[in-house]
Formats: sequence, C-alpha cells, structure tokens
Amino acid sequence: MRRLVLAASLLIAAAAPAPAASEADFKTAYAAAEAAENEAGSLRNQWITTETTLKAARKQADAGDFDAATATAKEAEALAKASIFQATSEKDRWKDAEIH
Amino acid sequence: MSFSIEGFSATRRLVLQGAGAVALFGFGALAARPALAAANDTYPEAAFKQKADKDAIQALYGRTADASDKVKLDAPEIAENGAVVPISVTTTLENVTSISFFVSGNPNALAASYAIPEGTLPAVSNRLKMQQTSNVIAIVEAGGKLYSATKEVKVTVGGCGG
Amino acid sequence: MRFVLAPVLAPVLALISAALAAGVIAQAAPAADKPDPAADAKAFRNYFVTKFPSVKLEDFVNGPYSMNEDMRKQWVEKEEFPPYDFALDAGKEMFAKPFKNGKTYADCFENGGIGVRQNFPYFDAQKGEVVTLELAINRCREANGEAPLSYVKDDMASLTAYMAYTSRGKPFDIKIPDDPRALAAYENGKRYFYTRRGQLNFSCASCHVQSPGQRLRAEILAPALGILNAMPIYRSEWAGMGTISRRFITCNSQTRAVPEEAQSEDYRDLEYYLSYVSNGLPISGPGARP
Amino acid sequence: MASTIRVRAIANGDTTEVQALIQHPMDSGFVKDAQGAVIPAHFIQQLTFEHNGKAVFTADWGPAVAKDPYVKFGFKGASKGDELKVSWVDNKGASDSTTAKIQ
Repeated sequence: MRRLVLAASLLIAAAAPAPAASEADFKTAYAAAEAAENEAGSLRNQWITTETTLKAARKQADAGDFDAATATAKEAEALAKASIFQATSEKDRWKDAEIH
Repeated sequence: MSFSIEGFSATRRLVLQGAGAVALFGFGALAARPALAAANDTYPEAAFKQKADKDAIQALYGRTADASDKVKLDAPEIAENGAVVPISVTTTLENVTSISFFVSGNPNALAASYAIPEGTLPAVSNRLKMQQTSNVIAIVEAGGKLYSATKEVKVTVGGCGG
Repeated sequence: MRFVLAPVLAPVLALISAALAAGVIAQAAPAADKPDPAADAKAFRNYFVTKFPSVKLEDFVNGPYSMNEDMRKQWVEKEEFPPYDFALDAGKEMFAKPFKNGKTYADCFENGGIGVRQNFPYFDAQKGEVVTLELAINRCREANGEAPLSYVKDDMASLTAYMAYTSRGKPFDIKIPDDPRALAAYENGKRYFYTRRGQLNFSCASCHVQSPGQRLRAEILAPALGILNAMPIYRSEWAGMGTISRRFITCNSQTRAVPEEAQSEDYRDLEYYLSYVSNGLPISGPGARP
Repeated sequence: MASTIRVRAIANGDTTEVQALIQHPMDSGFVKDAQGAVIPAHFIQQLTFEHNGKAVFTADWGPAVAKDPYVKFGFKGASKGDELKVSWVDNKGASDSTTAKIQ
C-alpha cells in the first residue's frame, strides 16, 4: 500500500509543468507548499520527505533555477497535501486496526 | 528524486557507499604511530593494511592455510547488526600458537590476531564489525602450520526493528 | 499552474484513499463509548499469546530475541558482558552523587528511587498529565536547582538504566485512575499507537502488532507486548544507549514522519498506553538490542 | 576517572576463564560524522593480559573490532586470589591498565 502512496507522489510530481518559471512563480508555489506543510504541522503529521523537498526547492531557487525550484515546490505541496489527507483519513480509521 | 520504495535503509546504504570510497585512503592518513606497550611481539601493521584476505594472511603468516574441521568457527547466520558481530573459535588442534580473524568483505580483511602462549587454551570469543555480507575466516596456527575455518555471515542493516 | 494540479490530485487522492481502505484490518468491533483499559490489556496480551504460543509470557520483554533462535544466541553471548555495563555504572554513580544543595535523586522518589521503575509512567492527578520516569528525573533536578538532562541519551539513559536495573523482575504496575483526564491520556496513547503516519504510511502497530517476529531486512521486529520493559537500551545501531524517547523518535523517522519533541504529550501518552497493556510483565532493563 | 577496563576472571579448577570489556570508540576511519567529515581512525592496537609477569594472552586489533570491545579466553596455571594485569594501547598512543583479582 505504501507503494501506492509513493506512486501517487510521483504522479503528482510528474504533473508539474515544464515551461520557464519566474521567481514570482516559484514564490507562489513555495508559499502554497509551505502553507500546506504548516497545516500538516497543525495536525502533527508532517513527513520528513516534505521537509527535505521544501529545502531542495529553496536551494534550487537560491541557485537561480526557478524552473526546477517551482517544480520541486509543487512536489512538496503535493507531499504535504498527501500527509494532510493521511491525517484526516486516519482520524477515526485507526480504531479499525485495534486489537479487540 | 528520491522516492525509493526500498526507502528504509537507503540513507544508510549511501553512508556505507561513502565509507567504501573513503577506504581508498587506507590507513596512510593515520597520524601517530604509537610506541607499542611492553608486549612480547610487535604489532603487525602491514598485515592490517592489506585489503584482501589472501594478502592479509600472507602478510601476517607468510604462508597459506588449509581448511580443517578441527577448527570450529562460531558465527551467526545473519548478524543482528554489522556493528557488533559475536564470533568465536575453538579447536582440538595441539600446540596452538595463535588465532586470527579475517572478514573478507571489510576494507581491510584482518580484524584481530591473538597470541596463544603455552598454557592458554586455544579458544577465543570476540565481537567484530562487518561492513557487508561476506566470509569470516578463522586461522589457527598450530605446530607451525595454518588451519582455517570459513563461514558466511549475512549482514543487512536498517529497518524499523528492535 | 495550480488549476493543473487540482484535477490530477483528485484521482490520486482517491487512489490513496482506496489503498488505505484496502489495508485496513477488518477485525474491528464498534468502539466502546468509554475507554476500557482493563479489557484492552486483556485482549492485547491474548493476541500475542495466541499468535506466539511457544513464547513464554515473560519472554516477550526480550523483544526480537523472543522471536528468533539465531538472534537469541547472539544476544545471550552479548549479555555475558553486556554493552550497557558502562552506562549502568555511570548511572549508579550519578544517582548517588548529591546535587549542589546536598539532596539526591533518592529524595525525589518513593523508596529512594530503588525498585520503582515499574510504576512509571503514572498519571499525576494534580497536574492532570502523564509523568514518565525521565520527566520525573528532570523535575527532580529542576526542583533542586540543577539543569535538566537531555531526554534521549547519555546521562538520562545511564540514570534510567540504573533505576531499571534495581527494578529488574518487578512486573509493570501502571495504574489508570478513574479520572476522565487519565482515560483521555490513555486513549490518546492508543490512538497514537494505531494511527498510520509518515510517507511510508506505517503505524506503530503495523510493525509491532501485525508483523512481530518477521524480518524487516536483517532485523526481527519486536512484539509490542513488553516492548518498553527492557528500556533504556544499548542499541548497536546507535552504538550507544538511548531512552524510550529516543526509540520513539527513531521509529517515527524510519517511517519518514517528522518526529515529535522528546517527552511530548503524545509520546508520554503512548508510553502510558504501551506500559499499561504490558502490566504484569517484568522489567528487564537495561537491555541490549540490534 | 573510572577505569576503561572491566575484567572478570574466574578460576575453575586449573583453568581460569577471563572476560574483558573495554570502553573505547574503536573508530574505523571509514565513518563520517553528521557534518560529513570523516571521523579519524581511533582504535586499540594491542591488549595484553599478564599473570605473574608472564603474558598469557595478547591481542593485536585493527579497526574492525567492535566499539567497546569484548574478548573471552582461558588459561591454566593460576589460582583464586592471583592478580591479572590487563593493559591496552591505541593507535594514538593512549593507554590504560588495571589489575583484577582472580575469583
């Protein structure tokens, strides 16, 4: 099952568009990713992968590669959203796994 | 992108790969050559520097060993962690003068060598590091000849165990 | 470009959703209205005893070594001169050494802190929270004008190693008072234990309830029953000692979940839950683990 | 400072069984720290056990001996109450020694 989650992340990442991105595009994408990650944080369900992807995006932006940085930021946003989704769907579902 | 599905120990493997690369430097970088304590033999520096088991055995003993069922090597099938692998050897051979341990898959094969003077039993237990799955070779020197036992120990690290 | 993302995301999330649903173990019964820790503990123990009929009850505290002969042999050899020996001695020394004000740890604990490990964590009705041994140690230090210790290793692990050692063989005796706050803490710990998290989508239970005894690479997964009895542990993987906090943090990281702070409310509640369901099993700490 | 050496020597008839555990990092020189810098090799090279001034066991170690090394062996000719001297020296020239009573 975790393969599927990972595959899903890949799909999302692959959906990131290719055309030249500007610094503004990056900033928008990054802000969206950060907002999603903060939301995951409020649910105490952040993923390490999201954190490292955000960091990678910043690094690419610092190097002036806004195409890559924007794509990476979108990937981070998708990861953060997947973690939010996980937290939401686990809210009650954990009870199903409990030993009775 | 690093979405490795085999993700559990990916980082660890990278670290180990890095370690392999560093191995190229060998021990040449060792700063201090110690004054050896009052021991009755000298530290076999050259043997410890050899990479391959064959070369290390040659450097330590100047000859080759024959496999012998009189050498009993005890090592786990699968090491619980490569950082601490309990390995021991006993032998029914007479006139044993030394026992040595080699790990074929390590950057330098010779791990430990023990002098066994008269009156000391020909049996040693110790804990060694293993970088990867490989053979462990125990050599017993007895009556001026070399006898060996070999066993493969599987090493895989990582996971959410423990 | 966000409009591109949305339509892509929807089916993807549906996929995840389906995946999650498919993975659910369908032995569920409707949740009781009020938590019933005693019934939980009974069912919990029964699950492991039934799953591993050849493992003696008190042997579950030996974690992976109760599950595998080859591993057990390596462990028995290690225990001849255990790697936690140095920490144990350091802890004994630390425990006896007076603070600057002349008081000692013994002044902070029942029975002078000897043989009390099995009573932690407990629910502090006054503060309305779960108090672990590590938390009690640091509160003791702070009450005596000393700086708190790191919760994860070194001094803290040495101290708890010594305190566990003096309690070896004593069965876990965790109490859950009939106080809605205590029950809520217990329930929160249980929730944390069964909730999937991290990119790998594992819960604590995925490994330690559903798969103990199985190999995850070289390692044998430990059963959740009795999993804290051997704490703190010398872990070869760490090449050193670590506390319960350290183990929780490592587990979270391994599933690629951002860990919580050591001694966070979730972690303390989790420890409360896990210790409670292991009631009756002997303290065996400090332990040695791969 | 507490000794880095733990020894347990137990006489059983004519044979004395010796176990020792030594506190030492045994850094291999192949591992990097969190910052990516190689941790320099630091390991015990020689460990000696002496009974009545005679070496009964000598270990030559490389960096592949595990952290906090352990060794077990046995020898003949000692009795309860005898002293066993244990000493080590590492590749940086540091050393330690202790004397244990055979039990």
